[in-house]
Amino acid sequence: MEHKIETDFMIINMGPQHPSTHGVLRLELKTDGEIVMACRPFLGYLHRCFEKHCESLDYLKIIPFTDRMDYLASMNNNWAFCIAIEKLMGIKVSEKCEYLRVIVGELNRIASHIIAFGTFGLDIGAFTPFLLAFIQREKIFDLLEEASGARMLYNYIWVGGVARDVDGDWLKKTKKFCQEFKPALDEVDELLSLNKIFVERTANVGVVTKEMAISYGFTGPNLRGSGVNWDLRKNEPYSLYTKFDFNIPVGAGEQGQVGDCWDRYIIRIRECRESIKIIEQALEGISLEGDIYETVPKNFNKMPKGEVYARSETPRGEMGIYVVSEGGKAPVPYRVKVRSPAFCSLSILEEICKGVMISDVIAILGSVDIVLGEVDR
Amino acid sequence: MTPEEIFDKLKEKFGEGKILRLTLPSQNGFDVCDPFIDVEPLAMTELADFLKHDKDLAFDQCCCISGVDLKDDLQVVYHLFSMSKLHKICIKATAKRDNPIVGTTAHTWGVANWLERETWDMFGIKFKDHPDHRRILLEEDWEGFPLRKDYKFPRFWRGMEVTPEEEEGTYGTQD
Amino acid sequence: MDNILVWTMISILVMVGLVSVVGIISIYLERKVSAFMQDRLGPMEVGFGSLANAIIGKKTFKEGRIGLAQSLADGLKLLQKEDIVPKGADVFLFKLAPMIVFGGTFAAFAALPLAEYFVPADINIGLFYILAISSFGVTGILMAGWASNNKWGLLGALRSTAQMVSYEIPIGVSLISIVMICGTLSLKEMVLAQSGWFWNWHLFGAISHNGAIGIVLLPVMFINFLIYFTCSLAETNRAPFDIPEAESELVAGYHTEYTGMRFAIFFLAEYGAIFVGNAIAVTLFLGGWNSGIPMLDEANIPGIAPLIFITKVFVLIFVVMWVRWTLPRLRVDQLMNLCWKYLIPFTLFTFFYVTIYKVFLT
Amino acid sequence: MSLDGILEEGVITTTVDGVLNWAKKSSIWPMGFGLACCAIEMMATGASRFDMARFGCEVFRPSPRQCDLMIVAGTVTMKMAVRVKRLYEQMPEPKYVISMGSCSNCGGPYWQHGYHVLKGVDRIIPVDVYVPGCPPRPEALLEGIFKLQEKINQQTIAKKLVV
Repeated sequence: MEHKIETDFMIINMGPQHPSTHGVLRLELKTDGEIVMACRPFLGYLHRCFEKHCESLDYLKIIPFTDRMDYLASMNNNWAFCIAIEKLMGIKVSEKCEYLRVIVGELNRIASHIIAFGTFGLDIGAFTPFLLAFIQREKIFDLLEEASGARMLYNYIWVGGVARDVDGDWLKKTKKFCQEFKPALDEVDELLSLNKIFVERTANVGVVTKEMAISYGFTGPNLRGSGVNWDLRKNEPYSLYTKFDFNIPVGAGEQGQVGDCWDRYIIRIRECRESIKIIEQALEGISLEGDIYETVPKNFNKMPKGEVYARSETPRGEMGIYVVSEGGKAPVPYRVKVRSPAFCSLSILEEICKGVMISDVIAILGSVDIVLGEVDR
Repeated sequence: MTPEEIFDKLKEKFGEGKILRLTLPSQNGFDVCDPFIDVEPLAMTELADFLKHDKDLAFDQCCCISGVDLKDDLQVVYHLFSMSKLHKICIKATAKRDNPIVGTTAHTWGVANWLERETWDMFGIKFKDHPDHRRILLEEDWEGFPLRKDYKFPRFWRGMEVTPEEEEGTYGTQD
Repeated sequence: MDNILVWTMISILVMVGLVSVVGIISIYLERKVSAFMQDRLGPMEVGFGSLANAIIGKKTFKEGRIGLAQSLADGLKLLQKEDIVPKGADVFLFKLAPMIVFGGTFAAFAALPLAEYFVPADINIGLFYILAISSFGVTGILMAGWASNNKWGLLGALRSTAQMVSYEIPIGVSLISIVMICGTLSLKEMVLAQSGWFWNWHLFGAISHNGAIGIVLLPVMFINFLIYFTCSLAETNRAPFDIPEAESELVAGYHTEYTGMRFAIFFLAEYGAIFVGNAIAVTLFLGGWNSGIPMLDEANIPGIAPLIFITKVFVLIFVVMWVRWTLPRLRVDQLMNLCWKYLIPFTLFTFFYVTIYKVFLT
Repeated sequence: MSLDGILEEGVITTTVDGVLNWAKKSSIWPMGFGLACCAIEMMATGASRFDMARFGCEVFRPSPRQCDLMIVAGTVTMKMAVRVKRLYEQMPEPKYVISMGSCSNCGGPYWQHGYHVLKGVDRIIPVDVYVPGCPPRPEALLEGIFKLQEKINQQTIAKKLVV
């Protein structure tokens, strides 16, 4: 006699309230026991209509809304938007402003990466690195608060300049922070990176090959984790990035295959070190002379008609801003489209979460480092 | 390759019926713009395939797909970049407003899948042969396409007030 | 005869007290230890001062400095919470599950030898009893996961069952080595065999049984102890083996749907299980109530033996917490691999080593 | 002699109230539930520098069944509002809600053109304490929790019995 045991797939709903979906993402997992057969992401739980707002507000008023898009890296978002508008209006920003932008941008990149690898550790189950890293993040917040007046959403980088000037004291504090940060980062690095369990959990998990990464629009640390040496700061330099000497860490599959979760994680740790290098060089190059409001346009009444696609490197990758301007006296953009790096990176989830275990889905999600504010906009 | 060369190559392959025209900066009434090529919307699928797999073009990266409401027409804008050849181009496919259909590129670039879904969600532009043609950001029962210029905010959605009573009709449309 | 009866009564009472206090102390310790590891302060403002203020209704005392009353407040609050039984749950099993988990854990307390005169139930198969009764809890966990009609709960319960059933094996085998050396299952006699200097502890071999030649067991016993400790982490669902209730994966695992006091009971049972697990480690490997220095034991200071025992257990519990706040979590298949591919072969090896020793060297 | 007179003035009830309220207010477990930008500040409040654990609000439970406090941290969109309501309903009594940040207070910057943003979380669930700011600083959230503690301290079992 033949016995047949029929098993059924289980549909598990992960999110929108779940500790490790990094906000309000919902994943519908079809599982066979612990093994995920299919994963369907559902977005839009934080869709805040950024693009609609852009069509109703004038150029300067949009900047605070870009803050709230990727709220972990507000400075870089401000910057990305300003680059697009400056390109549209043909504004060349003074060198002092550019230096300031580089410094705050890189500081914010570090703060963002801290959250990225901190929460990644949290997803894997290591609590302590997250909290240790948070202490450093608070120090960055102190610096940025002193420069801009706000703790998290800065509205600091304006079209044609920056909002507030800094003094020599601030530069000194920043320098001090750079020196203090290196040992602190090493501490987290030692605690987590080569931990046997951590490596077991992340190496060879969620492997994204070069071709897949490019096809699915991976950018930034995720793309570099897949072994592609590509960084807009080096390959399409904007601002002053040609002046600085820094390396681009690329994933090499040290613990497993190229493009696994561990690679994506270690890239972020290494990028923090490179960012510190850039800040230190910028602190030496900056001079406090000069007016920061020199090139800030008085009004937006004479916009050229046209369109611009400008991209820059935020901590999550290439942020592209596509602006269409009607020209003439309209001070509001006709259309703004944001190509958000996290949105594009997330689209791979459906593809690589087949046949992995539930715990791996968490690891993959953590390693891709999404910010839902930016995914849903 | 320069935009002109790309344009010529495409024209040679697909003919004038599908590849309409090339616009360079400060042409056709634009003060500032990236060079772009207007194409026939339904030709997008085969065009994308050619753009990616041709050895000289090799547009492996699809940076961005955006919808634009041109009032009379709806437009889909593709920003493409080639990481191996280091050149870029912008492709525009303009579709009629009453029945906007554009050929999908989701089979060519993985990322296009979601970007096109977003364009459908926001503009109501249909993508022919798209593998997963659903809304992405809004719920399925949401009415209208928010980023169209003539979109009127709903008063209620599932019993929740979307537009407060005192402000009904004042916002949501651009005049 | 009367004397023994009195002592048994007292020890039973003390054990009941211990049962209720262990959980509360462990939770408080956990919070403070985690805070210490993470550069925080932990509970501060909720001290007994604030409780006193609440009772008299005036702000007379200082609110608190190190938050000693924190766990008490948690418990009292959980008592006040609404008791929800989810729709579609199997009500009987849902309500029974916490009791089984709790009962299984705390029945094990009965056989713990706190001191020579302090064994509530001195049964001659003590070790066997504890192992049997403490693995009873897994039934409750499976019940909880199944009955709450929640997929996360069910997954957590299944993981937990697989984990506990597998880890029973290395635990059992590693403890059999000790049983072979001692020739008894009575916990009290095992501890008595380890009295005297600390090198008599089983952690350092079988010196107390066979004199200097027992030293050849030292490496094996060390391995045995490590394996037992690791497995007891897994048995009690602690990090890095806390996959049944992995917060970042399974929301809260098998107790996802439990509210208020029922949830608190799970929590208390978890800490109780940690206590029992480490208490066995102390009893079998670390000399139980013996201080390791004969003079101190012979001084007969009243009450010092249980104190030594509990201190040793809490030192081990500290290590458990230390591990939790340092290490990431394993994946479920890696956990099984660890058990079946490494721990069980190792324990079997030590088992044979001890057998050979027992046959040829004694 | 009415019943509520005894219950409200009695020494025993005030003491019992005091102790029960002390327990409730000293151990507020928030739900680990973040929506947007404010959630990051909520994390910062729980992390090393501000350390909410000092006041007993340490345990961020992932399951709504074990929480006392729901911190609505961030923009509540239409799509999410349904879920927020359900999460609130899943929490056991006594439960409290802190609305953190302008977005959940009233829609914040998304009031005017945000077709997908709920104009204030109090339209779907009752809110105990509003914390203004965009996003509020961690100190502000702590202050919000203190205000909630004051509110809890005024609760009494007597009223419940009478009503």
